[in-house]
Amino acid sequence: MAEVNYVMEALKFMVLGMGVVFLFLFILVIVVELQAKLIAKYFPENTPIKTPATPAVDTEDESRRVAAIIAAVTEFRKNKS
Amino acid sequence: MAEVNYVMEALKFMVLGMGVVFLFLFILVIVVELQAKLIAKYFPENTPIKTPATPAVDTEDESRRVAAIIAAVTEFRKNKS
Amino acid sequence: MAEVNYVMEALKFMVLGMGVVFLFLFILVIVVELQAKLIAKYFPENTPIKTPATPAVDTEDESRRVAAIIAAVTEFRKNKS
Amino acid sequence: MRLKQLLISLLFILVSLTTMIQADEEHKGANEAQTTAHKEYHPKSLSELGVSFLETTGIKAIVDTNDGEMSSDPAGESKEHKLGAFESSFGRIIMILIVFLLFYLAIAKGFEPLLLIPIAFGGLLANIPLAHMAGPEGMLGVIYNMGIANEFFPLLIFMGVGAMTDFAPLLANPKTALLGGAAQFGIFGSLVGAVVLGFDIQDASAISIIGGADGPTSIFIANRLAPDMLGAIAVAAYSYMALVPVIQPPIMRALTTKEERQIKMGVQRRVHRLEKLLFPIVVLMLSIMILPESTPLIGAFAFGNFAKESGVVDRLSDTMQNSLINTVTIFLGLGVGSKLAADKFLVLESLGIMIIGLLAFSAGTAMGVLMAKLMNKFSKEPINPLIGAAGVSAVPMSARVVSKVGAEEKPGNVLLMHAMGPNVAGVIGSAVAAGVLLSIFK
Amino acid sequence: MRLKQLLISLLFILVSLTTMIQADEEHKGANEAQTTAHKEYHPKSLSELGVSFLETTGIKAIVDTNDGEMSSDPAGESKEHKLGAFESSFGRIIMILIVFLLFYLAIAKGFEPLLLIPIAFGGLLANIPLAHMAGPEGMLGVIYNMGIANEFFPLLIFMGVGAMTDFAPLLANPKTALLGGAAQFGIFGSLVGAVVLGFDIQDASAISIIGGADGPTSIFIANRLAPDMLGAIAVAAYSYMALVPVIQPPIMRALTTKEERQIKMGVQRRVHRLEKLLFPIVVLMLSIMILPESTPLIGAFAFGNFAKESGVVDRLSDTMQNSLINTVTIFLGLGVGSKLAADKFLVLESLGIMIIGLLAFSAGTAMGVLMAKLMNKFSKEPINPLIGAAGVSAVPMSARVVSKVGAEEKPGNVLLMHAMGPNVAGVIGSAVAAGVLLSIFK
Amino acid sequence: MRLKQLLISLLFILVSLTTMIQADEEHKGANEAQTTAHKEYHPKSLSELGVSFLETTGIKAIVDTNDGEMSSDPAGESKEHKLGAFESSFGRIIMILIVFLLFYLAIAKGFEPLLLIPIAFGGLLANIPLAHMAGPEGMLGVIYNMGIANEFFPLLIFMGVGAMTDFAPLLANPKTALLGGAAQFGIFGSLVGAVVLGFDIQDASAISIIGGADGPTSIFIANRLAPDMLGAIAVAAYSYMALVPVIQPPIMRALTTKEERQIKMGVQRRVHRLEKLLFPIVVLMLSIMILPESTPLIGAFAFGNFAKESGVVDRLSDTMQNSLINTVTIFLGLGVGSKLAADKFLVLESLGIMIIGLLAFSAGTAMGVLMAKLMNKFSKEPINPLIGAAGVSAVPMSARVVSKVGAEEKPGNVLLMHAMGPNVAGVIGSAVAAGVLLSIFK
Ligand code: NA
Ligand code: NA
Ligand code: NA
Repeated sequence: MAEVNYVMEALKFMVLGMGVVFLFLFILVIVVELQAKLIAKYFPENTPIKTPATPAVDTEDESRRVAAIIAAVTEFRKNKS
Repeated sequence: MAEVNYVMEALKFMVLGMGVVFLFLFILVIVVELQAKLIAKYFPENTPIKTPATPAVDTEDESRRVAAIIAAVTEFRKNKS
Repeated sequence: MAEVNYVMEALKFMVLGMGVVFLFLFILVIVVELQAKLIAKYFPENTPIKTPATPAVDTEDESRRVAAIIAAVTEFRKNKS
Repeated sequence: MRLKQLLISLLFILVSLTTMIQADEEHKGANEAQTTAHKEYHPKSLSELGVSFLETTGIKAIVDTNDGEMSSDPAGESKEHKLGAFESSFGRIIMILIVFLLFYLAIAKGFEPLLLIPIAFGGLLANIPLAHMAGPEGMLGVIYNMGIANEFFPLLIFMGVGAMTDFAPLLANPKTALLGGAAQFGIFGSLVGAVVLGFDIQDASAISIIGGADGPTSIFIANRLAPDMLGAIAVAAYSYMALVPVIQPPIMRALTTKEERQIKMGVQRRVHRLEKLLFPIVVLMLSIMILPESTPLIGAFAFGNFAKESGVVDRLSDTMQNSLINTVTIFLGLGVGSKLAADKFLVLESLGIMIIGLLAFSAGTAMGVLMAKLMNKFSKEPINPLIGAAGVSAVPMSARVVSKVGAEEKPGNVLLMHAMGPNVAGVIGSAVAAGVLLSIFK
Repeated sequence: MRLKQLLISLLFILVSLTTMIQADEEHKGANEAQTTAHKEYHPKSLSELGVSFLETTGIKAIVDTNDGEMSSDPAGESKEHKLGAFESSFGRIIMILIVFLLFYLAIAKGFEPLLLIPIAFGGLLANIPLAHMAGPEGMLGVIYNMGIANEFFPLLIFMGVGAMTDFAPLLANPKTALLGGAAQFGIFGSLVGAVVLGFDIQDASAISIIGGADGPTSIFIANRLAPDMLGAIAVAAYSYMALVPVIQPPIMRALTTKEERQIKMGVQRRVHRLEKLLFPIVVLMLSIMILPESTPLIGAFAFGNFAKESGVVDRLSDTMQNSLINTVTIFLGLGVGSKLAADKFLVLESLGIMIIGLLAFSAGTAMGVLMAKLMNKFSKEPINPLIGAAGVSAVPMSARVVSKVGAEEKPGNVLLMHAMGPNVAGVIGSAVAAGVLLSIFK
Repeated sequence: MRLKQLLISLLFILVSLTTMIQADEEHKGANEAQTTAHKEYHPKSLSELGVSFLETTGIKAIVDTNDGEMSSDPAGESKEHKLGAFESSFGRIIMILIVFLLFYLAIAKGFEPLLLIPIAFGGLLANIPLAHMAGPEGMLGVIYNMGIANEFFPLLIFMGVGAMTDFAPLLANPKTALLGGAAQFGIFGSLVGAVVLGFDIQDASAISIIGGADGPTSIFIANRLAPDMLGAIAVAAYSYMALVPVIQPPIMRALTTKEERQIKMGVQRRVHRLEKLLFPIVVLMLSIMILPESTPLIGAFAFGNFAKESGVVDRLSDTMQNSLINTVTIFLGLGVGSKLAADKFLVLESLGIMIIGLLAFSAGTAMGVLMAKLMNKFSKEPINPLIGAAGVSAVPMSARVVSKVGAEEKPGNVLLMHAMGPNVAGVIGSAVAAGVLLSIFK
């Protein structure tokens, strides 16, 4: 069995690897461009997809933050008068 | 050995299951009502249980939040004058 | 083999243990004092070490907080006028 | 200046490393035995390399139905089998389409996205050919073994849900808890239905818990009684929970008169803080005495609730309600999704599970409403029968549905807080029912 | 419209599923061997079912002391034994009462709730009959094996504590570190005491670490030297830490004169940022050179502190101080609680541990104060002997106690920052002491 | 009053405990077999104790090169060997100096501190003599086995990065994705270089992924193909990512003319939300069809991105971007650091890895720029060749470098958003390249 020339092998890997990477990205570019066209055609306005109300569990957290801010402003108003 | 009538078995499970669920909730209702009465009697005011100061590790966090709010108000005050 | 006097052993542990603890802390004190002197000598100003800008991923978070504060102040300004 | 820095560093590293050229020899000797043995690499021509690459593409794996690919299972080889032609080709495609449908429902229709998106994405990953992501060394398999096989994740979710739940509405009007009991008919009625459809009685029990309308409870039980059906059961449970606003109203209207639906309920009394603090302990003590099998679920739930109501460990309670439950939700979803692999999901049983799930929600709703009608007959204070529908749990969705239907019938009639009582009682009721089933099959 | 949606979805799923009725056959064949084998179900009459249900209630398990129930252990069967009559009945009840006492102390009295609530709740769950939650497949057992058996959780806690600790007060006045050394007499004094009480010398060492007044250190060492006593040691450690404001003041007053207690200490110098940055590295290097056995603890602590002081990884340091330490605290508490099962906790040793723990805190406080008196004699700058009491650590509780006692003696005398020096030095001192004990029993 | 409390509690516990003095006997019997067997303790004189203590100091372990200490490995004894003289003495010291250098670079120079600080600290802990922190029972070993050996942590990081990434710049100008392809020449060019340097072809492949300039990808692949080199590969990858602002500009300037560098690019079109939502799915579907081996990486990344773009699971997406990724970053760093133990890192291979890493970044940059020049020739809209350099990824560092160099050449020319396209494409490109290498060595 002849000795393996590993540099040769590595060069083959390079051809395969760069080939697959480019192939992948090339198809990706085509699909993405096609998709952009389709979306522009069928969903012309940029207000897509209803966003449902955020889940209930979040609101309390939100309200706490708001409360902190209100408190700050109240505090300030009090200090001024 | 006769063939098992599994529908019959499932119906038995239903009797047992609904029975236990109701028994559980029924006892729960009684205990909770009793508890409410006892609490109303022995802890009439609704200011129970001392809340000890929040643990030390929290304070820094808290103070940062306060600092942010103070900064906001200061900023505003500066902008106004 | 004579019976072991474990209280004696525990006392020996105490000598060893307290000895090592004090040795450790004693060396620590010396090193730390030396270090303080060296730093005071070579880095006289207390503005050491550049702090590189916080990583990119953080900024958005930061800006949200700022936004909240700005909103609070704006809100307050609006309410007043 | 930065360049100088770079050069100095490299120099330093270089010097360090060269010091040990001789040391390296020593290492080589010692290390000889333990170096990772690489498979020997056999050189290939470029075209051979290309062909062997094409052999590993996903397209080839899907088109070639007879490539001997194995299924994946977190439990490893003992649970794996050679994929059939359908399972390794059209099966995957159908599953990917079902996943896309779930994405659509979650995003555009707001169907329980917090769980359906991770589950569906896990399903997508599980159906990738050759990648074996659901195998014991794949990401989904690792997650599954970390917290689903041992039921840890559903319990953590339940702990977080406990920390989010406020029992004040139930404590203000305890007898509405019975409505949360009646709705468990959804479980036991559909158990009978599943047996009629031909399911083995243990599988039927696992499926019927869908009627409890609590995701973690369903996953917990499915994992114990019928792990192969976990994917279909979880998807059915969360899908129907999302469909509560569609399924419940017609049933609620069919079983009540207009007068009943217009009944006003009084203002709830204020609940003492001590009552809320003691409640999780009371529930847990009861389940210890009556039904220890239900204590993993009720214990986790009670812990979360107790931590919140204690008021002294807000750091922990906040963590349970936020970063912890969020992290676990991601993992739970992905892990459950691993059971959406075509070879596990695309079986006739899944169709049966979907049908029974619908039956279960309907039966639970109906029985809850009927029980409320009955209670209204015998109660001093009026009870609007609509609130019985909230007994199926699906917290807080079904309570909101009740409130909405009530407000439609009589503007200004706010039933929300009254419906929250049966709603949270339904969680406890389902956990008790689950305990009964576990104790039967123990 | 939503209904339409529902119907379409169901139709889609139905169609998908029916495509594979034929495919199903294929699956059945392949799957045959690997389907979960259910235990065969034997039909029962309704009364049989009822009786067998009653057999599984918790009340029955507690009343029937001779039912052959096994204990649970995260390590599995090899560490389990048949429960004795007392362990399976009154034992559980007593433990549940103790748990309630701990709840009361944590909530109403503010005793270290962040750890006592999870520990006590874990204890409650561990004492549930039949549920085996502390077994290898129960929730507590899963947690225990995940992070306590391998000492991972105490180290993560220590990392978080490191990220929360500010060494500036110690760096401003380094020689106060010696006070943190003297207080370690609490460890070694109580070691002698424990041996006198009859404990095996290794167990005595594990117990004595309570005197270090650091929870994670105690858990770490208990797990290495005497895992069976982990529950009692952790409960004692945290209980007495909570009792620091009760235990320390009388001892502090008894050992000092009024004049000493009124000593004022100067303003601390400003500490350079570089000193703080280098400090964790210095401590770690020292422990590497002198006592590698202490490096897991000191390493984790130093990492947290270094991450914080570096100022460039605030994301990570914040996580260590918040979501990570909170999550781990929940798990650590529940896992430690698993050792509060009656068969593990209700042994005479626990009583001894409680007594020694009190002794340890007292001895540490006394020696810290005496050492401070001594230092005051020989120091140029005056040292208020009270700050020696902070050397036991229990950060930051004991430093606050010192400050409070000092302010009572002389209003306006703020000792807090001066007490923080010995306080944080006490953490290092205990870790060193722990390393010494580990190196002896290695 | 508090004292009273204390006394009552103690009394209560005392009473409880004494009830079972008799019960204790029963326990003793049952427990006999399962008590932890302590090693018998042999009494020592004080000087013996002192000597045996000195035997366990770190100084002694470092000075005595022939003490038979074993190396540590998370995989346990089968991968451990007796440490050589160099490995157990100077080797440790050199590694600790390297760790200090990394600290300096991370803190004072801002080199990727989020990862280099945990990695370097892990390296420090791994080089502690006698403590075996990188062994299967040490903290680092526990972490390694928890999430690195099974590649879970790099995938979680990738998921978080996905949730942080905005693909709008790429979608606005898709063909710039090809630049992210060209830059992968950094991987394959350095693969050839590594083979020339004498590395085994599988090791060479593992090393070459440094050229992908993505930390998680590098760690993932290193773990699969050459786990022994994981430490050096991770350190090289993150170090050179930090050096991107030093390495890239000279290469960029050398390969472009001043006119080219001054090219202005137009304003990017607005991207529809649906495009962003579908993009992760499209990428994943492509990788399923072409290269299933890349799907663990791309799947995790796509999941994070999809969760973010869905807009309905912000709770989960926030968790991925914050507490989850932060926690995992801490663990990943510490775990990778375990491979910086002297016996693993101080081998000639590490020097080679450092050299190849530099080569890889340079080659990738060069090819990206050249490709951009070529595209500029054939494109209708002008393309500034500088943006090709961003194709190596190192998100978002290299895009910023491009923008900075561009602005220096022509003030007011903002290339940032244009560079972000190739930048994020480079992440995908590297994952694809990684998949190709995995498929070869499968
Ligand atoms: Na329910
Ligand atoms: Na201490
Ligand atoms: Na890349």
